Amino acid sequence: MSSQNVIDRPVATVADRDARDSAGRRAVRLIGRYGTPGVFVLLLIVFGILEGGMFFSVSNFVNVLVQSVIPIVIALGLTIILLVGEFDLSIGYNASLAGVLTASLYSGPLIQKVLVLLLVIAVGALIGFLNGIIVTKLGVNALVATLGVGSLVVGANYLVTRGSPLTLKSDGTELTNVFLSGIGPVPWVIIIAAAVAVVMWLVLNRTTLGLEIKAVGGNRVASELSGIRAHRVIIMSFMIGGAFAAIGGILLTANVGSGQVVGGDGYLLSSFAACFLGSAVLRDGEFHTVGTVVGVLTITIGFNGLAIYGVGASAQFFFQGALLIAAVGMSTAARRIIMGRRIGH
Amino acid sequence: MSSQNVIDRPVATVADRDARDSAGRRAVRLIGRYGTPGVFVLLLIVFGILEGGMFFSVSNFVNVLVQSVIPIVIALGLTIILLVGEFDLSIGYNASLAGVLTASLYSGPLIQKVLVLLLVIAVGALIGFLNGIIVTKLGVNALVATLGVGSLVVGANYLVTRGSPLTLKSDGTELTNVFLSGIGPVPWVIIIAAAVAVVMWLVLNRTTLGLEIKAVGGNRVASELSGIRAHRVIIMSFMIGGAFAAIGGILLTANVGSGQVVGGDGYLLSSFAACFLGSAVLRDGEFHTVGTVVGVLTITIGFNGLAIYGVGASAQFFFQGALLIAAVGMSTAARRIIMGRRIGH
Amino acid sequence: GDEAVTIGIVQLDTSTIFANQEAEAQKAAYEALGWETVVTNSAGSPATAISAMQNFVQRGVDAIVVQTYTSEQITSGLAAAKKAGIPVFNTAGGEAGVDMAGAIDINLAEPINSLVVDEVKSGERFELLTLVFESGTPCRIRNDDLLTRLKDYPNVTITRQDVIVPGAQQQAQQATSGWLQANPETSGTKHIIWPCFADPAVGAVSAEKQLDRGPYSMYTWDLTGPAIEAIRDGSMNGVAWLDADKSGQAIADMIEEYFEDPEGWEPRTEEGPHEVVTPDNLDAFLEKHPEVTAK
Amino acid sequence: MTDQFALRVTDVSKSYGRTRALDNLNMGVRPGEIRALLGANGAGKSTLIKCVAGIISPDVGILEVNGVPQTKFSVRNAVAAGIRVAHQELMVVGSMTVAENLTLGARLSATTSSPRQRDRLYRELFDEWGIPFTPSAVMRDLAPPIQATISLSKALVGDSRVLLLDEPTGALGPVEVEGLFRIIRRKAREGTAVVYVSHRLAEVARLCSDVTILRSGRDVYSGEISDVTEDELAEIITRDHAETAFTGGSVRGDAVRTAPTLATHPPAPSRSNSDRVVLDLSHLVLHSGVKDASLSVREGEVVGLAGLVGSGRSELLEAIAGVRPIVSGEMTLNGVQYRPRDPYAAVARGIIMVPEERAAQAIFATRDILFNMSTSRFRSLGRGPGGFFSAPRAYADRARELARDLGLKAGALTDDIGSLSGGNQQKVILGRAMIDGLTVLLLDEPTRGVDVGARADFQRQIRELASRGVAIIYVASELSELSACDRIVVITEGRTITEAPTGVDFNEEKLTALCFPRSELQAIAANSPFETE
Ligand SMILES: Nc1ncnc2c1ncn2[C@@H]1O[C@H](COP(=O)(O)OP(=O)(O)OP(=O)(O)O)[C@@H](O)[C@H]1O
Ligand SMILES: Nc1ncnc2c1ncn2[C@@H]1O[C@H](COP(=O)(O)OP(=O)(O)OP(=O)(O)O)[C@@H](O)[C@H]1O
Ligand SMILES: [Mg+2]
Ligand SMILES: [Mg+2]
Repeated sequence: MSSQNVIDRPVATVADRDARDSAGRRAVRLIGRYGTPGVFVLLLIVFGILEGGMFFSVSNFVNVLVQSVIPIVIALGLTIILLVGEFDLSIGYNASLAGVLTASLYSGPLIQKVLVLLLVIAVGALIGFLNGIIVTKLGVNALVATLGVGSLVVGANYLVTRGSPLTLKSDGTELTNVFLSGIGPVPWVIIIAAAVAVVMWLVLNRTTLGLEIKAVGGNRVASELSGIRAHRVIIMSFMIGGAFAAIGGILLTANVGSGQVVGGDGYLLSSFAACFLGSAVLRDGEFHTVGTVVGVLTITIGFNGLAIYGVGASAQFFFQGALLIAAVGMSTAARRIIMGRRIGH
Repeated sequence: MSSQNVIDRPVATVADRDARDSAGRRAVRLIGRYGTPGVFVLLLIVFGILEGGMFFSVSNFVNVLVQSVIPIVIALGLTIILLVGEFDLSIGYNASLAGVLTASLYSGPLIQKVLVLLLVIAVGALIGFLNGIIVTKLGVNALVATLGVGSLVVGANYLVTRGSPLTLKSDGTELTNVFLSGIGPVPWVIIIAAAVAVVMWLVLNRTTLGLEIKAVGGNRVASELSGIRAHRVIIMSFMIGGAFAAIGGILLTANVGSGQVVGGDGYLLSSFAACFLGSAVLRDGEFHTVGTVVGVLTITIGFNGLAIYGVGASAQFFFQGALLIAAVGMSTAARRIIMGRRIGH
Repeated sequence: GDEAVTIGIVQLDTSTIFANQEAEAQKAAYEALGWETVVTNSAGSPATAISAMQNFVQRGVDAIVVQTYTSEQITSGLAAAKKAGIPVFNTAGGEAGVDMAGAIDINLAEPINSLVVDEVKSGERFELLTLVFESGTPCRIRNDDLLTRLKDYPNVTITRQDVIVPGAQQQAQQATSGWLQANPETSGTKHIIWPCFADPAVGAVSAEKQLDRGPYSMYTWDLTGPAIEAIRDGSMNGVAWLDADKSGQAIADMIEEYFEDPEGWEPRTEEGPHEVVTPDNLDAFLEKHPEVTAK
Repeated sequence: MTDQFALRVTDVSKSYGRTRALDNLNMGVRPGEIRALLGANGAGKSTLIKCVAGIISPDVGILEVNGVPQTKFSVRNAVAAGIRVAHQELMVVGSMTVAENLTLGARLSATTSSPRQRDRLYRELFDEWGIPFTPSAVMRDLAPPIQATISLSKALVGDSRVLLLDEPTGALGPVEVEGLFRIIRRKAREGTAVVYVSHRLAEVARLCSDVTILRSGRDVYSGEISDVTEDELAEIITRDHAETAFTGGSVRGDAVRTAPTLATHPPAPSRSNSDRVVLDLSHLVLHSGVKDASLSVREGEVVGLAGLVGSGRSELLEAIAGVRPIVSGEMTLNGVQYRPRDPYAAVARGIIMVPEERAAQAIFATRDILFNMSTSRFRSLGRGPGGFFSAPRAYADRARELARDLGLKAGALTDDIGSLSGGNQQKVILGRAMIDGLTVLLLDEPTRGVDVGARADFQRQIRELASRGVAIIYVASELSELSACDRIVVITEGRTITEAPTGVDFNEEKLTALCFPRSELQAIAANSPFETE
């Protein structure tokens, strides 16, 4: 991959930056730049027409946001891992484990509860650390390493649960309340998610680590020759990603009121899709915070609309597939047209 | 990845080939080359000691081979896709669909049955074609593209089955017999699988396509500059992979005598694991036919041994995780030492 | 829907057989009453189920039917429905209670497990293999019920093997063949296989066939086409058949009854209409229910 | 020579977005002619070659081969028309064997389908070249130069009407170059029309009969090589360079006018007046490449490292930069023992390397100039404890200074690195290397693929750095470049054997001779295949 980028990317963006450019190309570029947002708006319009008030209501708006919270948190974690040029198949299992751990441990005096949450997040980070070590020190391909670690995590999960879901202790209500109560119509979770997103944005855009992550992801060797400790950076990224997955798992338990053995597994593919949808937002195929958030919202709105409209199960699968391919395809293809067919694509 | 290869190329394996190479380094290289086979033998010994005759019996030997057949076929398909430098999340769903299609259509005069099987395989290839087109022409990342297509496939599956398994028609016995009868103690499926493996080996090692697949996977730009039509090669690879998944699905139905709605889904991760285990066989981290077969056998033997021993779910997960990390990690780490270079990995 | 009554069904997933059949049956029943139906597939994830319920609340359905999930799995979903004053019914999720207006129990643990007890009463030595998908509520309920029933039968050695979805079938196949290798034919010892739903059952049967062992007694759920064949050739001895149509009708009736007088409503749980099909009653059963093979 | 053109390009234009890579270009090559195609980085040479090769199609223009207009542009058609191309990029697949790689090339040099005959052709070619032919070797196990020759051989094998070579000698050493020239001359005699792209004017003067010079896509000069001197060529190539000097425009890109300082400096012919040894290596041995290297660099000294390609120069630099572990031997930095665990440790001590492969090892292709210049000082300029927070403004200010000092030719710091020519990209990399407390600068082939104009600038920068007291080790395969060094150390087969005279006494032939292992010298004398280790 990267070897191709080395050849195409630069010029691509030269072309992209182009000011004195034909209207047609500019149109295409708009599609390229705004593929995902385009689909996003499109969905709003379509569902708006089909479902009117049902869809366009404050409550449904809040509803969509609430449903986006968990995927946003997990997808943001994955974003940083993708940015550093790696991949993580274990985040879903990681979230599941965090969920059951929370359910089994969260109780007692407030201080203890806080410690429990911190512990759970630490475990998530630890899993990330394990991934990072295996990827950097052993040099195992990230897909295999994280698949392996993921497998260990599932094993641990089974040790904790024997496979049956764990109910949150009776005194765990304030955890479930982050979903049920809040400021006015806005549940706490939305505020939490917003905070998490801001933190991630700051990490990526206002800290040296963020720059180093982009550097390592951009050209591993060049970054190391610049004196950046790529191994550390990669391990850090995996740890942050793991911690975010754990937070997602905690929220999952808060949402469901119990720790589900496989509760978080499903988030792997969806956050992954969200990240790529996001990479088609504004910047040219680069992963970033805003993009990921938009990506998640696009997916959630799509499913929310479908659910409200009430299409059959098979239709839901079709829509999901189409949505993914359309949004990502539109922007990548458009970008391709701008650059003209080239070697390496 | 490739950007790193670009770096490693000159020196790494020059040392590798150096005749006047220290015994220590040669030992390390052996480990690198024989990571998975080593684990494989280790398993045989351990289970042999623990379970003796139960494990080391002709019947169990055949049994293990039979259980390996379907994963081998599917994993071989994935191997070719990995070799060309892409990935396919849809093979599992592809196999499931093929299974239910077979169950619902396989009956009537022999000629019709043959046509049905060909049709099912064609459908599998078609799904691969769809993946290939979206990846090459739309330029969508393979993981996203195949995730989307996979979702479409599930939808189709659900249309066919409405979610309930389909029984093989009463005249479908010769299909089920490929598992139950054969030459002496050797069921037909084993022979079929062997044939499939040979075909794959020939395709990869004795045809121009095979060469082009390796070329595109190894250095996309160079191969396109050499006049190879990378798009075609990639699409072909996806089609072959899809066709193999379909064959796997057919065998699945033959095995259980009915088309299970999600029967094939589970094979995605396991074949993926098998391919990477295989990449730690003999060749330095490359995917190849023999390796994939060994990879599948290693996993199957492991699970078979554990099942005989009667350990719980968690132990099985731990086993799979450890297996992956150990086998692949061993060989990559070894290669790293030999490379004598500290950066780029 | 405005004046037309709309029911939102949260389907467990699209791969669990009884979930599909039961959802279909419900739809039919509601349509018969001139009601609308909206189905969402929760893909086995409680969080998705909750989202689905919240979406139904947004749509303003008149009642929600949740498959399988127990009330503690979908707390905030139930809360959302409660706020909107929408009754939530449940099939296969255990007892109805404070936040569940009503439930049809279609797990059918008792009818099958009692058959197992009948067989092991004889006092001979038994090797029993349970293939359990613990995270699936029906499986868990069935397995817990079995264990309590077999507590006082020391002559039964239980080997538990877990399976997960997807891949339950091949896992069951591997687990079963391993178990068969580990427990060879020995006089005086009988084998029983107890898969908690259709997929592992199918896997177990093919493992038996592969090793040319048995067929041993096998008790399981979900009367599918393959299962009928298995009963006929003796590789299954007792399979629970949920009368999906009747149970769909039952939940419909329950909801209709609720609408007549929401205030005076008392939460209640009914057992799903079912039959246990054995080699002996198979033909008679098929006589009585031609629709089973028609499907 | 016939008047019939073997290859004729008429009014060909090609644009990438705004970039006009080719602009109404005209060129004709006759059979038996070896035409040099020269031009600054980004002039359009490779684009033209890709057009002729059928890899990209021009927007407008006519392309004739032996008077036959090529209508449908495709690699296959080009090959069918007898066109053979060696591209700038290395055309090999590392994971495959040499034989497999050559089979891939087969469709490009489609002279024969029978493997045996192909094998024979290649053997003959490599014999003529004087290089051992090892079909069974896995490509990535071979040294870079060997790989390059195999990549080239695909275009050279068999017959051809038109032969296009895009910077073929970039990765080759003297031996390989000599052999290559032999082959090219032979093919020309056989009536092949050759187009030869290079930035090495000395080579061009030796090899080529005619010359065409491109500037921003236009042909600005055509004629016989004998009519122009090297200096004239250089002058035409660099005249009013397409790009405008970097004007210290703010990060946002609005141009602020400030005169470039350093770029206008005359080359400072300094001899370092300090005798303080900064870096000293004694009997260094590495796992591969370096077998016994000793050398020391003084403050403000530029030490040239001369050696054949594959002699282990990169390895030596990499060991100093902390990239490679040391098997045995000693390194001292300012008198204290120095054994970097990784490049980070080296950079922390002010030792940094400008690597050989710009695209693969130095460029962040998707990022802008600012980012590319700053990666080495993210933390050192960062704010907060341990430079935790990034300091965009500080980065920008520093980058602007450096850009000015280096005479970087670019619009704004926010422009994409890919919009720069090779030479200016290299200046950005140099700017990155100019970290605070820079003590030792390691330059590996810093001018590879960089045009003559940019080279001159670049050499001035190096001098300036030295005059500030930085110790510099300079590796260049084009030995003539080393003439400006204070000292030249010769390394052969991983062993530093001797020093060579510089400055006025510099003699390229002598130096070249010194670089060869004795065995190889004899081999060359006998002009028969020789052994490489
Ligand atoms: N694939 C591409 N997309 C967009 N622009 C390109 C592409 N390839 C080259 N260009 C632009 O076209 C112009 C000519 O590029 P080309 O590679 O032909 O120059 P060159 O003469 O080969 O330079 P060098 O001597 O450095 O190889 C440059 O401005 C370059 O940025
Ligand atoms: N003919 C050869 N065959 C195989 N390996 C070789 C050959 N020549 C050199 N090598 C190996 O290649 C490596 C040196 O390549 P490298 O290019 O880094 O050296 P260099 O002197 O820096 O030349 P370059 O100008 O290419 O950088 C060493 O490991 C050396 O052992
Ligand atoms: Mg060029
Ligand atoms: Mg070098």
